[in-house]
Amino acid sequence: MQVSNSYWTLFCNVYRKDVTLAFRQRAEIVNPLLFFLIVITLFPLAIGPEPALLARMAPGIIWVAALLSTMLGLDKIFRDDYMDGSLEQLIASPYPLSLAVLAKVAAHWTTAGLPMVVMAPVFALLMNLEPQALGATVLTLLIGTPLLSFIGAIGAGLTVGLQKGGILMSLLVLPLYIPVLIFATSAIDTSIMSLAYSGQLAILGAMLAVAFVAAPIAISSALRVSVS
Amino acid sequence: MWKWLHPYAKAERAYQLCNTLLPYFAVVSVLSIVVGWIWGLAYAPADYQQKDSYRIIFIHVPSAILSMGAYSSMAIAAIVALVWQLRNAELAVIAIAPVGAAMTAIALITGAAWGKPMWGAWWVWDARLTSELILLFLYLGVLSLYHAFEDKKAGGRAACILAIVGVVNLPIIHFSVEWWNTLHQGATITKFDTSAIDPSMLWPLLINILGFAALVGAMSLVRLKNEIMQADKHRPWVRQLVSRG
Amino acid sequence: MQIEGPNGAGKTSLLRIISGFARPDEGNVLFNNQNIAEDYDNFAQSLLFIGHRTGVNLQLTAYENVQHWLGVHGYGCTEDEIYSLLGKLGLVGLEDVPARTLSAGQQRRVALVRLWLNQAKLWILDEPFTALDKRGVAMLQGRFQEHLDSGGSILLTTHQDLTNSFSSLQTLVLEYRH
Amino acid sequence: MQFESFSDFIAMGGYGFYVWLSFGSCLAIILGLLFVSLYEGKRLKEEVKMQMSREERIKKAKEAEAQA
Repeated sequence: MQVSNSYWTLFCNVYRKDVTLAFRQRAEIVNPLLFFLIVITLFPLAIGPEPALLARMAPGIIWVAALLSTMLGLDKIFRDDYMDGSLEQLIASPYPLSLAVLAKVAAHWTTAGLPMVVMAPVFALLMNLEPQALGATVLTLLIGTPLLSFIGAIGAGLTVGLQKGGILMSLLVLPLYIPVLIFATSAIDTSIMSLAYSGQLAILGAMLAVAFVAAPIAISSALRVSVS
Repeated sequence: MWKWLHPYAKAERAYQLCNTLLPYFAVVSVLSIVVGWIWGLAYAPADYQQKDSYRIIFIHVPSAILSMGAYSSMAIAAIVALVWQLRNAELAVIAIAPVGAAMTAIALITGAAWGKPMWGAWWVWDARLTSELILLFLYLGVLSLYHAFEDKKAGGRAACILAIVGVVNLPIIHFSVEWWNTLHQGATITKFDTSAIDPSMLWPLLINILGFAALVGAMSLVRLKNEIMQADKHRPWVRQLVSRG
Repeated sequence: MQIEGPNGAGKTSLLRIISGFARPDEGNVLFNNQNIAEDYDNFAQSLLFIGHRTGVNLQLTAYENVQHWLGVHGYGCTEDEIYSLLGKLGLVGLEDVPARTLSAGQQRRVALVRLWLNQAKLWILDEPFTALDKRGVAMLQGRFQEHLDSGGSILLTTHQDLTNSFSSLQTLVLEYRH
Repeated sequence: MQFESFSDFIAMGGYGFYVWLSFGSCLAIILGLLFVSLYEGKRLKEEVKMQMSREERIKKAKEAEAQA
C-alpha cells in the first residue's frame, strides 16, 4: 500500500463517484431534462402559439425553465452522502474539503447543466427563437449553468442536515439566482437585436470566476455546520 | 382462447414463443423497409407541389401511425396485466414503451425536417404536433416510473396503471389541444390531403407502414425477451439457457 | 481506550467532538499538543473515523466503495489486495454487487475493510461491533491488537465487553446527568 | 427511376438536406435502440453467468473454511 499525495486524484475520485452514480440511475439525468421540456411546452399552451409572441418570450422562458430544472437535482448533491456518512469521511480526509466540494459541483454540472446546454438548440427551436440568438442562448447557458450549480450547492450544503430542506433550499437559492437570470436574458435579448452582447457575457464570466474561488469555501463551511 | 393462451403465461414458454416469432417479424420488417425506402426514395414520382421533400412522408406517416399503434397495444397489454394478473403482459408494457417512444421521436424529428422547407419553421405549435409531443411525455413517464421502482413487480403495476390513465387521457388531450389551437388561431397549416394520394405513392407508403409495424413488433419482442430474462434471472431455466450458451 | 455509558450519555457526541465534526461548547481538543481546529487537515492525516453512518454508498459495489475511500484519503492499493482483503472479511463473491443487496453485517464489514488499509495512528470507532457476528467480532479484536502493537491508539464506544484482554485497555465511563 | 443521376438522387431536387436528415435520424434511432436492446440482452446473460460463478466461489470458500 503506497500513499499517493495528489489533489488531482482526490478530485477525480469524488467526481468519478458522483458521475458514475448519476449514470447508474439514468433518471437523475433524464428527468430534469424532461421537466425542462415540459415546462417549455406549457408556455405556448398557456399563452398561445403565435410565433412572434413566443419568440419575444423565449429567452425568459428558457432561462426560467433552466433555473427550475437545475433546482430538481440540487437536493441530491449532498443528501445521499450526508445520509450514509460519506460526508464525514470527506471531512475527515487529509485533503481540503473545498476541493472535494469543487469536484461534486463539477459532477453536478456535468450531469445537470451540460445536458441542458446540449439540448438548448432544440428548446430554442420549439420557442421560435430568432436564429441569431441561438449562439447567445447556448453561450449564456454554458457560462450560467455552472454558476447555478455553484450557488445552488451553497443552499444544498446549508440545508442538507434539515429533515425537510427541499423547499427551504429553493427559497434560499432562487433569490440568489436572480442576477444570473437578469444578465443571461439581457444577453439573449441584445443578440436578438443583432447587437453585441459581450458585456453581459463578461459580467456572467466574472461572476463565475468569483463563484469558482469563493463558493467552494462557502459550501465547505456550510457542510461543516450541517454535519456537526 | 384460455386453453391456448394459458401455457404462455409461463415465462419460459413466453420466451420460446418470442424466439419463434422473432425471425418472421425481423424478415418482414427488413424486407419491406428496404423495398419501401428504395421505392419511396428513388421510384415514386415527385409531388407536383412539394417536389421531392414529400418523400419524408414514407417515414413520417408510418412512424406517426405506429407511435399511436404502439401506445394502444401497450395500453391493451396493461389492461390484460392488471385484470388477469399476467406478469408477462406487464413485461410487454415495459418492452413496448421504449419502442413506441422511439417511433414518436422519429415522427417528431421527421415532422420538423419536413416542416422547415414547407412551413418555413422547424416547429409550430399545431394541434397534431403538440399532441404528438405530449404522447412522447406519456411514454417517457411510463418508462421512468417503472425504472424508479426498486421492486420491479410493484413498478410494473404502477407503469400499467399510468399507461391506462394515459390512454384515457389521450383523446381528451388531443381534443383539448385541437380546440385550443382553433381558439388561438395560431400558425395555420395547410395539410395536403392524404386520401387523394396517387396509387404510385400510396403503395410504397403502405409497404413502409407494414415494415414499420413489423419493426415495432420485432423490437418489442427483442426487448420482451430481455425483460422476461431479467425478471426470472434467478430461476433455473434462465441459468440452463445461459450455460447452454 | 473504551468509552462506556448508558444510551444518551453522550458517547457519540464526545467522539464527534474529538474527531472535529462538532465544536465543543467550552475548551479545545488537542492532538500532539496541537489544537485540531487550527490545522484540521494535518490532524485528519492521523485520524481514521468510522461512525454510526459508515460511509458505505449503497449504490456502489463493495469494491468501488473501498476504492473510493482509498482515493479520498490518499491511499493507493492494487485490485488484488482489495479483493483478497474483502475475501478475508468473508465477502467472497460479493465484491461486485451493489452494497444495498448486502446484509447489515456485510455492509459493516465493507466499512471495516478500512481498518486494514490505512496508516492512521488514531482510530475513532463508534460502535464498531454493531451487526457483526462472533467471528467478525473476534477478527476485529485481532486487528485492534495488531494496531496497538504497532504503536497506534484506538478510541471506541461499545456496549459489548471486549473478549480479548488488551493490556493497555483504559475505560472512561460517562454518566447520564440532568 | 425518378432521378437522372446519383448526384440528382442525393440532391432530392434541392431538399436533400431535409430528406436525408429525416431518413438518417430515423435509421440512427432505430439502429440505436436495436443495438441497446441487443446489448442489454448480452449483458444480462453475462450477469447471470457471473452470478453463477460467484455462487460457485462462495461455495468453495465455505468448503475451504469447513476443512480448515
